[in-house]
Formats: sequence, structure tokens, C-alpha cells
Amino acid sequence: MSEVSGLQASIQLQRSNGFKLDVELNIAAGTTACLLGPNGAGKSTAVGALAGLINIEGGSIRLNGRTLNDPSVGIAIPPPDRKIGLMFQDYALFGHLSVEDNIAFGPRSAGLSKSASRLAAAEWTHKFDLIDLAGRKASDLSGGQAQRVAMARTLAANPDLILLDEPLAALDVGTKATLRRILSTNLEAFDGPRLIITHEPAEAFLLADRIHIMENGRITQSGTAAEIRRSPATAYVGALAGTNFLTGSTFRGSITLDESNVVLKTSDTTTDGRVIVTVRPSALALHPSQPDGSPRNSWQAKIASVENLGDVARVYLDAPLPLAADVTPGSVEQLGLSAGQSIWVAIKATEISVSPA
Amino acid sequence: MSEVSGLQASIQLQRSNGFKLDVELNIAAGTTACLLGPNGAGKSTAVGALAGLINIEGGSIRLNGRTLNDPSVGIAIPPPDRKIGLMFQDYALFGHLSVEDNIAFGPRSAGLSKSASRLAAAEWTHKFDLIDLAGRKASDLSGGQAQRVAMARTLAANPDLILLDEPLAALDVGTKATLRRILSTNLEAFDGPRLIITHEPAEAFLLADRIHIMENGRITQSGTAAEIRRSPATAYVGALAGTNFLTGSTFRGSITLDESNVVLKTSDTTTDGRVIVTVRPSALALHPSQPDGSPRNSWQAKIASVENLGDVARVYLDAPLPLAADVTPGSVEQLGLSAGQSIWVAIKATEISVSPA
Amino acid sequence: GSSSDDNELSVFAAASLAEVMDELVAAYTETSPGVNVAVNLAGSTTLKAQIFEGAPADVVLLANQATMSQLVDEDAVQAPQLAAANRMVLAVPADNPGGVKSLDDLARSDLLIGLCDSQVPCGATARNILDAAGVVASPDTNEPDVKSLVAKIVSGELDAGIVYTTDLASAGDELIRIDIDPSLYEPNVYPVAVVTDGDKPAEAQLFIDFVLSERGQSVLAASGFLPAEEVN
Amino acid sequence: MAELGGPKGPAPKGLIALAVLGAAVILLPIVGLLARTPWSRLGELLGKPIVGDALRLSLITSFAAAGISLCLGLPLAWILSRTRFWGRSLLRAFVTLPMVLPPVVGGAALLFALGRRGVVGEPIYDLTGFALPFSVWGVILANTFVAMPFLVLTIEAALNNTDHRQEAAAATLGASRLAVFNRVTVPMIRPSILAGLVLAWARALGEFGATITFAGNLSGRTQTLPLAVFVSLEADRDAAIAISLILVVISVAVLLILRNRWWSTQ
Amino acid sequence: MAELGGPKGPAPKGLIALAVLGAAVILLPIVGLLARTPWSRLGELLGKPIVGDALRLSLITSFAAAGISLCLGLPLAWILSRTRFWGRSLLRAFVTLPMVLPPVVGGAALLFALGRRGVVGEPIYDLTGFALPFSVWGVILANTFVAMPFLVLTIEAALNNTDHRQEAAAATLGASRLAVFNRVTVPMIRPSILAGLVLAWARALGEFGATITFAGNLSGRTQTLPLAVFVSLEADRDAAIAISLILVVISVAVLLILRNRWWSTQ
Ligand SMILES: Nc1ncnc2c1ncn2[C@@H]1O[C@H](COP(=O)(O)OP(=O)(O)OP(=O)(O)O)[C@@H](O)[C@H]1O
Ligand SMILES: Nc1ncnc2c1ncn2[C@@H]1O[C@H](COP(=O)(O)OP(=O)(O)OP(=O)(O)O)[C@@H](O)[C@H]1O
Ligand SMILES: [Mg+2]
Ligand SMILES: [Mg+2]
Repeated sequence: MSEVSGLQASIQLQRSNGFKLDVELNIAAGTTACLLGPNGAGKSTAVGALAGLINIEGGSIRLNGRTLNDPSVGIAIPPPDRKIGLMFQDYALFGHLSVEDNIAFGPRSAGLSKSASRLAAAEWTHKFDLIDLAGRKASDLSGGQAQRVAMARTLAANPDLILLDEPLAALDVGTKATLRRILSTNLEAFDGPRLIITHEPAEAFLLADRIHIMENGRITQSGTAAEIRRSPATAYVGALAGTNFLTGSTFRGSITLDESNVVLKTSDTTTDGRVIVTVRPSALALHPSQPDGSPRNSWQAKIASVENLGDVARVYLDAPLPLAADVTPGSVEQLGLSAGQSIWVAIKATEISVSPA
Repeated sequence: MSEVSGLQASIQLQRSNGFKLDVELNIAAGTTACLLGPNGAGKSTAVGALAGLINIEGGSIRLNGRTLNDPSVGIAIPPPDRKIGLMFQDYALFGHLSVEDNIAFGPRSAGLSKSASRLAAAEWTHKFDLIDLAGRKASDLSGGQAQRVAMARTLAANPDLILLDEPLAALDVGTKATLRRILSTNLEAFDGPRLIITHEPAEAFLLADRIHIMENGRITQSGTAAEIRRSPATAYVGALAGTNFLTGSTFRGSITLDESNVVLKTSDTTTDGRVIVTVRPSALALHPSQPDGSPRNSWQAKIASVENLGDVARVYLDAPLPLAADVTPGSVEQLGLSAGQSIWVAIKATEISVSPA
Repeated sequence: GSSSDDNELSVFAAASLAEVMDELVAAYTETSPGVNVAVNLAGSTTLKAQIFEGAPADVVLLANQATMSQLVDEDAVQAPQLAAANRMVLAVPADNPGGVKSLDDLARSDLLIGLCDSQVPCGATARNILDAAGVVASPDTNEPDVKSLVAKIVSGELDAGIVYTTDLASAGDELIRIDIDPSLYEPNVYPVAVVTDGDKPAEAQLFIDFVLSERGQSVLAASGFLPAEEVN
Repeated sequence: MAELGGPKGPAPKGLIALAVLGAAVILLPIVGLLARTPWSRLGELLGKPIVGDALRLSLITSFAAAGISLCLGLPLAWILSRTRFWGRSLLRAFVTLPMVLPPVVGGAALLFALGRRGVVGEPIYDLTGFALPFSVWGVILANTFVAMPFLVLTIEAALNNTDHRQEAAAATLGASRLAVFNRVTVPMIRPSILAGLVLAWARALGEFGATITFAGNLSGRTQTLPLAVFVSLEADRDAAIAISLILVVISVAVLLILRNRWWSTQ
Repeated sequence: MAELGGPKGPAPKGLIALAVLGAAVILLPIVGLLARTPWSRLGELLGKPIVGDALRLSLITSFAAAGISLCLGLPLAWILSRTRFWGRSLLRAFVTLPMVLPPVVGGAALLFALGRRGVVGEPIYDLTGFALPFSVWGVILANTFVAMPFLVLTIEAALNNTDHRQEAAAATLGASRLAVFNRVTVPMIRPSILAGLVLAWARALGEFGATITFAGNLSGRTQTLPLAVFVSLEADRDAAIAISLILVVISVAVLLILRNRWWSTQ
């Protein structure tokens, strides 16, 4: 607890229905954590407690070395003095204000004049593509529009810690991808720790540096995406489909990976530059010899280990690329897969998806 | 307009912000339609108008031969007399009532006694796995819990037309699959037409008999999942990833398809019985000769047509299975793919997902 | 007193004198130009309470002797004098629906009878009259002030009531007047006095002198009041 | 248990200062009243039989008036808030009138309308021989007349504050407008209904002018506590203050019984 | 344009019936009053100079009292609703007292506290030579004393009705409690604030007993319309009714100006 930046929180409380929360959450400054968990696990409760909207009964909350809450010594900084931005799961927009004034609310509360706060809001209105909606009353928005406004409002307040409760749930497919990108770009620009609640494992893997799994009021597993995928601690985590992530640069459909000198082909030829490459384990095919056919990518790899997960077997591949491949137990038997063995790996270019890093 | 069952609606209206809606929606009795579209397209507005919560200015709404709304002749049946159940995007639960009483509200309004309506509610509480929450005040639920209650409340009212506005958006991964199954089972039991709004194309393809795409207040395309996948009318529709659907029966991981005598292997060995099989076009690999390796399924097929969609080429396969496969244009060239050609198709058992029909 | 105006004489008068006070003040300003009389009209008890609480009064004119006596007891006023007296009559609505002819009819139970409350002067006097006349009446209401009693008789809600002569003068032909034998009771009196704490005792006494003067008395008589000396 | 609102921080000083000033405006006079109360004579003053009668009558009539105001005023508020008809603003303006009419004039107006010679009262009296004035019904009517507007306005405002989504949801579940009203609207605005009821009840309990004008002042039949106070004021101020004190005690007691938990939706 | 609530269906007959009855209780007496108004003499009766003075004074003092009630009562309501402290229920109960005290006793209580010989008034008078009674300030104070409780209760109830999420959101955006109050809470309950203001204003406009007792009845200085009605009642009942009619007209006018749009959050 001697770190001076980032969030160190330990939260114990009980809600009126008897639900008990007992979690520890540490998020380093400049990093993004995701909180994943089933409905009713206590995710919203936890962020509510961090923001100071729900009283904690035990534990403590420290942000950048400052104690925000510690019942044992009677410290309980009220929400406005915490500088913790919370985007509510149900938005809680100010229905009587315009979209612009909703977004300007934070800057205004920070002491900016009316016009200065409008100016600050304009920037965010622009970033979140809300210019057309700026003058509209917040009560007259569609679900997805409201969600975008809520996100912009939270970020515009420029808090020291950002908490986003299901920021992308109501967005349509197209907007979701765009907004995820806008969001991650803008989160980068914040110095403080960020915490995102989501139900979408893919979202978590894309946005988070570290993932915390919460079940029934407790954190059941914490780690990087890779760590969690590699050794799921509970059935719930196991069910969150494991996905491989690689980083690299892409140009006209050719990806140069950071991890190795394998060049991957992707069907996405429009995205260029630094990217995160996602490869679903079930998309990887294993062959005893070099395959011909449509798969554009194939290379020879070494098997690190084979794990039987019941319905599927997960084959962990080593050099040149650390990837997990899911195959049926039948295939394991037929191909005689075992650790140390050399095997051909194939994946179709259409299965390689990239998103700007 | 002489059909006597199902929904025939044509809706024209303008919202206070100038947004104009002009759509036609026909849904046959006993079928499920999905309404897909970007944020702010007017989906919630359309269902609000059907339910009688928003006045229509032109067109008419007919349900099972009865005119519910027709401004030209001054007919406007009020909402409670329409027998149209609407699940709100933001739930609109009765915060002052318990979960049980929320669900019993519909039966009670239908004239059942307090105890009879409780009994009717109990059935739905059970179906939607809400027994643990039954006594809780609706204002004290988590987002996902509230969504489940809202769904149960709508179905429990036993309406003639069911409208669900984003019924699964707030659910966690595990619950979502379970609930989609519960939902589709229970929708089957309703005689009337059903309309589901969703952002998840996969959900639409899984649940809907017919899909309507709404953009900017208009229906831009209507059809079955296959029709829409085959010829997307707009960029938005094109972006909704196309997925192959097959039906059949599965037993211990072997699927006997209705469409042909090909038997597919799936890694899901726990689901048995009638299923919908989904195969992503990008998961299908094409080979000039029979492939060896981990893909457990392979067969020889005829190419119906090849379409260049830009980044990817979509290869429509014919006998024995009507499937679309996405490959890179490079593959098309290399394998010299063209209509009429014979080709080997391979897909991994882990890529074949089934859900109970 | 704290009156803002140095020429202002502050007169606290019983509300039942509202009409006649207007005329008295008009007549007084005629005779003593330059004097500005401010009149505060309220119930006698309210006036008494206000004076006790230090209200800026110079002259006080009340509708009963008892209240004035309390002011005297507290040395709040100098020795009071009687400004006027008032007699009582039996009043019935113009169409006399109850067919009331004399005081004896007040014993009839089929009539709606109103009296003033026994705690206010007109009620106390009315009961004295009934006792003296040997009439056993059960009133349907005990009005806290005579004006509301009059209003109820005028509007026909009551069939009869005992009120002041002056009330008939202002009610005009809306009421029928049935006289009561003056020997049955002592008439009500209106005492007037200089307020001890007032800062214009001399001017106050001048006003009182005017009220008691021939001119003042004639103004009072015009409204139906009896001259003070009748009971002095 | 941790529910609703964590650490709040101190209330703003400016608000506290204004609130204290506001409380002072109301509390100081009450302190003044208590300071001048003849405590030693209290037993004697309150022992008079008319006090007991008046107390009983005041309780009956004020609660009756509040009850009637609720039964009639709640629907009236709902109509004003939830339906559109010609003359709605006008109706609302007229409903507010008993608040501005001096109560004595209000009483006179009641007499004009419902007295034995009143516009409506006369035919009724001629037909049935029943007259409202000088009866306990008259007191209740006078109280209702002055008290109901407070309830109507308070509740109408609360109805206008509510968001309509829950009512819409109830309608789609098949609830008739009446069912929506009973099962959704009323529970949602319970605090304001209670406040309206308290306002109406308090106004009725303190009502004096309209009652005396319309219903007269007969001990045991129409003399409520405020009338007893008024009459006593003429003769014995101490008695008047003592009786007022009963009013103070009753209303503090009633409001304390309601307690905080009745005042919030929580 | 199609917004909010589609076809509603007829209002429930039961509710309409009760509402009509409720409106009748209030409207009949007013009809009675209008029926008995001496229309032909109206010009003459209202031409008297005291009427003009009283009208001016009534308008000034009732608006001033409503304004002060808002400035002090809104914070008081907020404190009662949003903070927890010992004696909160008691404070609320006491704040309600001016509603049940007969106004004359209220006026006496004001004299006891703030009169020249009052508990607080005496030291103030001795120090500054300023006394409240018998001045226009006294009228305003008396009006505020009787009117503010209505505003406080109405607004407190509305505050208790609101859901706290938006206030919580404002707090996480860095708004102080004062800023939350000004920028979120107040706009949310605007209809109830307006209703409270109207209740307080109307009560002040019609106020009589406390004013005459505390501030006296000096024409041109402290004689408001209700006091003028009282004086006229002694002399000329027709004049009293005519003056009451001014009160009716003013308040209907004010309420019509507020119109429907001010009454709803829409
Ligand atoms: N206002 C409340 N009062 C009392 N209990 C509550 C309240 N809100 C939520 N709860 C309960 O607290 C527990 C945790 O709820 P929480 O909202 O934190 O879950 P969550 O992880 O955010 O779930 P979801 O993914 O569905 O939003 C649940 O049992 C829930 O029913
Ligand atoms: N209450 C309202 N008043 C006025 N305009 C509204 C209201 N609600 C929504 N709108 C506007 O109507 C249009 C359609 O909104 P609608 O809610 O129907 O969209 P939607 O398709 O449901 O979007 P989403 O997927 O984001 O929920 C939008 O421009 C929206 O801003
Ligand atoms: Mg949540
Ligand atoms: Mg929507």
C-alpha cells in the first residue's frame, strides 16, 4: 500500500437484500482494467462504492496515494471530491438538460464559466460524434444515443479514475466497433486508472490490460487476458471463449507481428498501422503436413501442451507464435497430438481480425 | 389487407425533434420477426407506436383482423385494449412492487384475483429462473436481473402481439445463451406474431423467421436471414456478418441434417435433439483435394457462384449443403474458383455450433 | 409611539365602529386641520393585546367596559371616559319567515335563533335580557361578534337574533326591528381613553374632547348610538 | 447495510443559513407563544367542559374534511394533470380560489350557495327540510372547502413531476386507466399524497372564519377549537392561549406519528 | 408531432364523478358568491380610495411573502428531505404549526416574539429603535409566517418523491451539494416548487387574522384587501363582497398566466 499512484481498493459491504461484496481491486495508473462477471455479481455495486455512492463497511479506497474511504479511521470523502467519473449502467442523464449541457456539466462543476464549459463540451461532442444531437433534450434520445452521451459526459469531467459500467451495451454493431476505438483512444489520453465493466469477453480482451472476474460478490480471478485464457479458474471463466491476441503492424492486409517473424495475411486490407490481432482458438486448424487450399496462412509450430477441456481439447502452441488452438478430442487422438511435437498450423485470412491498437 | 390473422402495420409519424418514421411491417401469426438497425433508426419509436404509446399520424395498425389504429377514420384503440405486450428497452419496471408483483401485474390486469395472478406469475418466475428474486423490490435489482424480470412480465401478460425491445442486451454471456433458448421456447408457445428488436445479428438470425432492417426511419430490407445474407441491400446490412444456418438433429456430437445426408461432427456433445446449426462463412475452408488434419468435417461440394465483396470473396456452395464460404480474393485466384467447379470443403468440429431449436 | 409622521395621531378603535370612525375622523380633521388621524380597527381584545405589546397607540376606543378595565388595571391607559352607548333590539329577516313578534318567540324550538357568544358584550347583555324577561331560549349559534350574527339574520339563515340598534341602522330595510324593553338591561357602553405610553397625550385628549363634544356626539347619534350621558 | 447515497459531505452553508432563518421565522413566534403560556393555570383553563367538546369536534371534523378532500381531491388532481379538456387552466385557477378568499367571505359564499336560502341550499331545504348550516355537516363542508385546494395543488404538482414510462408500461400490460391510477400512479406519489393530506388536515384543524360564518358557533355541535379560541380571546386571553396549545400538541403529535418513514418513498 | 402518450382511452367514470363532486364543493360557493355580487354597484364600491391602497399593499405583501417563503422555505425543505439530524421529525412537526394555529393566535404569537415588548423584539427595539408591528414589514412577516409552511411541505414531499440517481450522477461529475441542488434538484421538481409558491402566495393573499393582530389594520399602511373586507363587513356587506371579488380576479389572473405549461416538466 505504499504505491503512490493508481487505485488500491478493498471493499467490504452488504446491500439491503443481504448481498455481500468483498473484493480487492488494484489498478495501476495509465492502465485499463475490465471487470467481467455474471448478472448480479456485484459489479455495479463495486463501482458505486468506489465512486462514493454506496457506503463501504470495511476495507479502504486509495487513489493516487490519497485515502478516499476508510471506515476504520472514519474517512469518507464525498463523491464530488473524489474526482472519480462514473458512467452509470442506466446512464442517469439529466433529462431536463440538453445533450451539450449534460456533457458540459462536469467542466462546469470544475469551476469553468458557462461559455468555457460549453467549449470543453464541444470538444467531446465532436469526439463522440454527437454534434447533431448537441441541442436535443437528453430525455428525448434513443437508447444508443443516450449511452454515447453518458460516455462523453463521464470523460469530459476529466476525472482521476474512470469507471464505465457497460459502456457499449446498447450500441449497434457498427457504432460499437467505432466507439470502442474512440473509447480506447481517449482512455489512453487519461493518466489515471480506468475500470470498465462489460459482459462481452471480446470487449474486455480488446480494451483491458488486466481482467478481473467477479462472481457472487468476490473476485475469482485476476490477470492478463492470456493468463485468464490459459488457466480459467472457474466454470464461468472457462465459458468465456478464449481468444488469442497478438500485436503487430498491418499494411494492405499483411501483418508483421511483434512476437515473431511470421507474416499473417488478413482479409481486412483497409486498416493500416499498429493493430491488435485476434485469432479464435477454434479457427486454427492443425495438419500433419503443409495444407493446400484456401487457408492463406500456414506455418509449422511446436506443441507446448495439450489440455482436455471435455468437449474440446486445447492445444497450446509455442514457437514461432504462442497461440491456443481448439480441436476435438477425436482430432487429438487421430493426429496423435502431444507436447513437443511439430505440426502444421493453418488459418484463413478471413479469420484474422485486426483492430487498431 | 384481407388477411385475418397476424399484424399488418403501416406507420407514419414525426417525433418532436423532427425525426420521421415511415415503415410498413407485416408479421404473420405464429412467426417471429426481428427488427435490426443502427442507433436512432426508429426501432423503439416503431414499437411504441404499435403499442399505442406514441400517436401515429398516417397509416394503420391491424392485428388479427382488428383495426387498432387508423387516423384516417379516427380509430385509436388505447394501449390496454390492444393486448400488445411491450418490453421496454429501459425495462420501466414498477420500482415500488416486488419482482413477483411486477410479473403478476399483467394477469391481475386481465382480471385474475390476487392469488390467481400470483399463481400465474409463479409459473413465469420459474420459467425465467427468478425464484430467488421473487420477493425483491424491483428497484433493487442489478441491470441484468431487471432485464429478465421485464421479459417475464411482458410474456406473463399473454398478449396477442409481443414486442421485445433489446431483450438480451444487459445479460451476461452465460445467461444470454440460456435466456435466448428460454425465450425462443416460450415465443413458440404464443399464437400471435412476435417482434424482437436487437443489435446482435446473430441473435436475429437465431430467433427470427423474418428480418426487417430499419435505417433512418425506413425499412431498407426485409427477408429471411438467408435472403438478407445473400443480397445485402445497404452497407449497414452488408456489415452484419453473414452466417450459415442449417437445421437437424444432434446426438452425442453427430448432427443429422435436414438439408442433406451429410453428417456433421460438432464439439458440443451435450446438446441432443433438434437443433439449429450455425456455421460462420469464414470458418469454411476450401481445398482442391481432400484435406487431412484436424478439421473433422470435410465433403466435396459444387460451387454455385462466387461474389467479390471487396476484401473478401463469398463463395456460394450448392449440393450437398447450401452454404456461403468467405475466402480472400487471393484464394479465389490461386484455387481458380468459379461456378460449377467441384471443391473440397472442410470445417472444424469446434466451429460447428448448435443451439436447441 | 413610533409613528413615522409627527403629526399623526394613532387611534385604536373597535372594529364595530368602523363606519362611524370614518365620519368622526372626517369631522375632526375639518375642525383641526393639519392633524393626521390613523385609525387601527380590530376587535377590542386584539386592540388590548396590541397595546399591551407596545403598539404605537395614542387613543383607544373600545366596544366594552370590561376590556378597558383590564387596560386600566395594567396602567396602560389613563382614566377612561364614555363616548357612547348602544341599546339592543330583536332583529328578524325582512320577510320574517318565523313569524316572530316578540322576545317570547325566542323560546320556540322550531326557530333558528342566534345570539352573540356569552363571552362577548352583546351576548352577555342578550342573556341578561332573556333572563330578566323570563324567556328560556336555546340558541342555535353563539356568534363571536355581532356582525356575523347580523349577516346570518339578513341572509335568512337565522329566524331571529338580539343585536345592537346601530346594526339596524346599517342593515337598512333588510331587517325588521322589534324593540326590547330598556328596563330589562344595562346598555352597552364605548369607553375611550388616552394611552399611557403614547407620545402625544395632549393631542390625544383633544381628540377625545372632540368625540365627547356636541359635534362628535351628533355624528355618533346619526349612526344610531345613544349619547354617552344617557348612561353616565 | 449500505444502501443509497454514500458519504454526502456537509450541507452547503448558504442553504443551512437560509433554512435556519426560515425555521426561525416559524419557530420564534411559537417560542413566544410558549413563553406567554399561563402554565400554572393550564389545568384549570383546559378543564372547562367546552374545551373537551371542542377538541372532540375538531378532531372529527378535521379528519373528516381531510378524508373527503382526499376522496374528491385526488381524482380532481388526476383529471387536472392527466386529461386534456377545454377550460382546464380555468378550472385549476378556480380550484385555487378558496385559498385566497378571506375565510369569512368563503363562509359567506358557502351560505350563498348552500345555506337555507342559498342557490342550491334553498331547493334542498324546501324538499327535504335539511339544512347544512349550524350542523356538524356544515363544519365539515366548510373545512373541506378551505382545505381541499391545498391537497389538489400539491398532488397535481406531484403528478406532473412523475415520469410517464411506468404508467405507459402498466397500460401495455392491460391495465385500465383506473387500474394504472390505483396500482402505479398512487404508490409512486405516496409522499406527496401524504403531504397534501397533512396540509389539508392542518388547514381544516386551524380553520376558523369559514366555519363560524357558515356553521355558526354552538358548543358541542359546531364549536371547534379555533372557534373556542376566538371566543375566549374576547374574555380571557390566557384561556385562548391554553386552547391554542392543544392545537399545537395535536398537530405535533400527528406529525410525529407520521414520522420520517412515511415521508419518503424509501 | 407525435410525442408522449398515444391514445389514452376515456378517463375512468368513477374518477370523473369524484372529481366533479370535488370541483362542485369548491365551485358552488364561488358561484353563490358571484350570484350575490352587487354587480350594479360594483364601480361605486370599488372606487373608494381604501380599496386601491389595500390592493396595492396586498399585491406587494403577498408577493414579498411568497418570495421570502421561497428563499427560506426551499432550503428548509431541502434540509428536511436530504439531511439527517437529530430532531428532524420534530422540526418538521413544528414547521407545520402555523397551519393549525388559528391565525389570530399566530398573530398574538408573533407579537409575543417580535413585538416591541416581545422576547426578541424588545432587545431589537431597544438597540435599534426599529419595531416590526404596524409596518408593512410586519404584514410581510405575518404573511410569511402563515404561508411558508405550505411551501415547505409541498416541496419536501416532491423532494422525497424524486429518485436520487441523477443527483448521484451530478456528484460523481464533481458538483458540490449546492451545485447539485441548483442545477439538478431544483429543475427536476420545478412543478412542485411552483405549486408550493402558488400555495404560499395564495395563502398570503388571503391572510387576515395574523396580519390584523400583528401588524394592525391601518389604511394605506397595513390594511390589505382581506382586512378591508373585514372592515367593510362591519359597515357594508356589498362592499365586502365586491372587494373579495378583486381577490378572486387577481388570483384567477395569476393562475391563468402560469398556464399549463408551467405546471408540467414537459
Ligand atoms: N438498489 C439496490 N438495493 C439493494 N440491492 C441491490 C440494489 N441494486 C442491486 N442490488 C443487489 O446487489 C447485488 C449486486 O448487484 P449489482 O447491480 O452490483 O450487479 P451487477 O454485477 O452490476 O449485475 P448486472 O450485470 O446485472 O448489472 C444483486 O443481488 C442485486 O440484486
Ligand atoms: N422521447 C422522445 N422525444 C423526441 N424524440 C425522441 C424521443 N425518443 C427518441 N427520439 C428520437 O427519435 C429517433 C428514433 O429513436 P428511437 O428511440 O426510436 O431509436 P432506436 O432505433 O430505438 O435506437 P436505439 O437502438 O439507440 O435504441 C431518434 O432520432 C431519437 O433521438
Ligand atoms: Mg450492473
Ligand atoms: Mg431503442
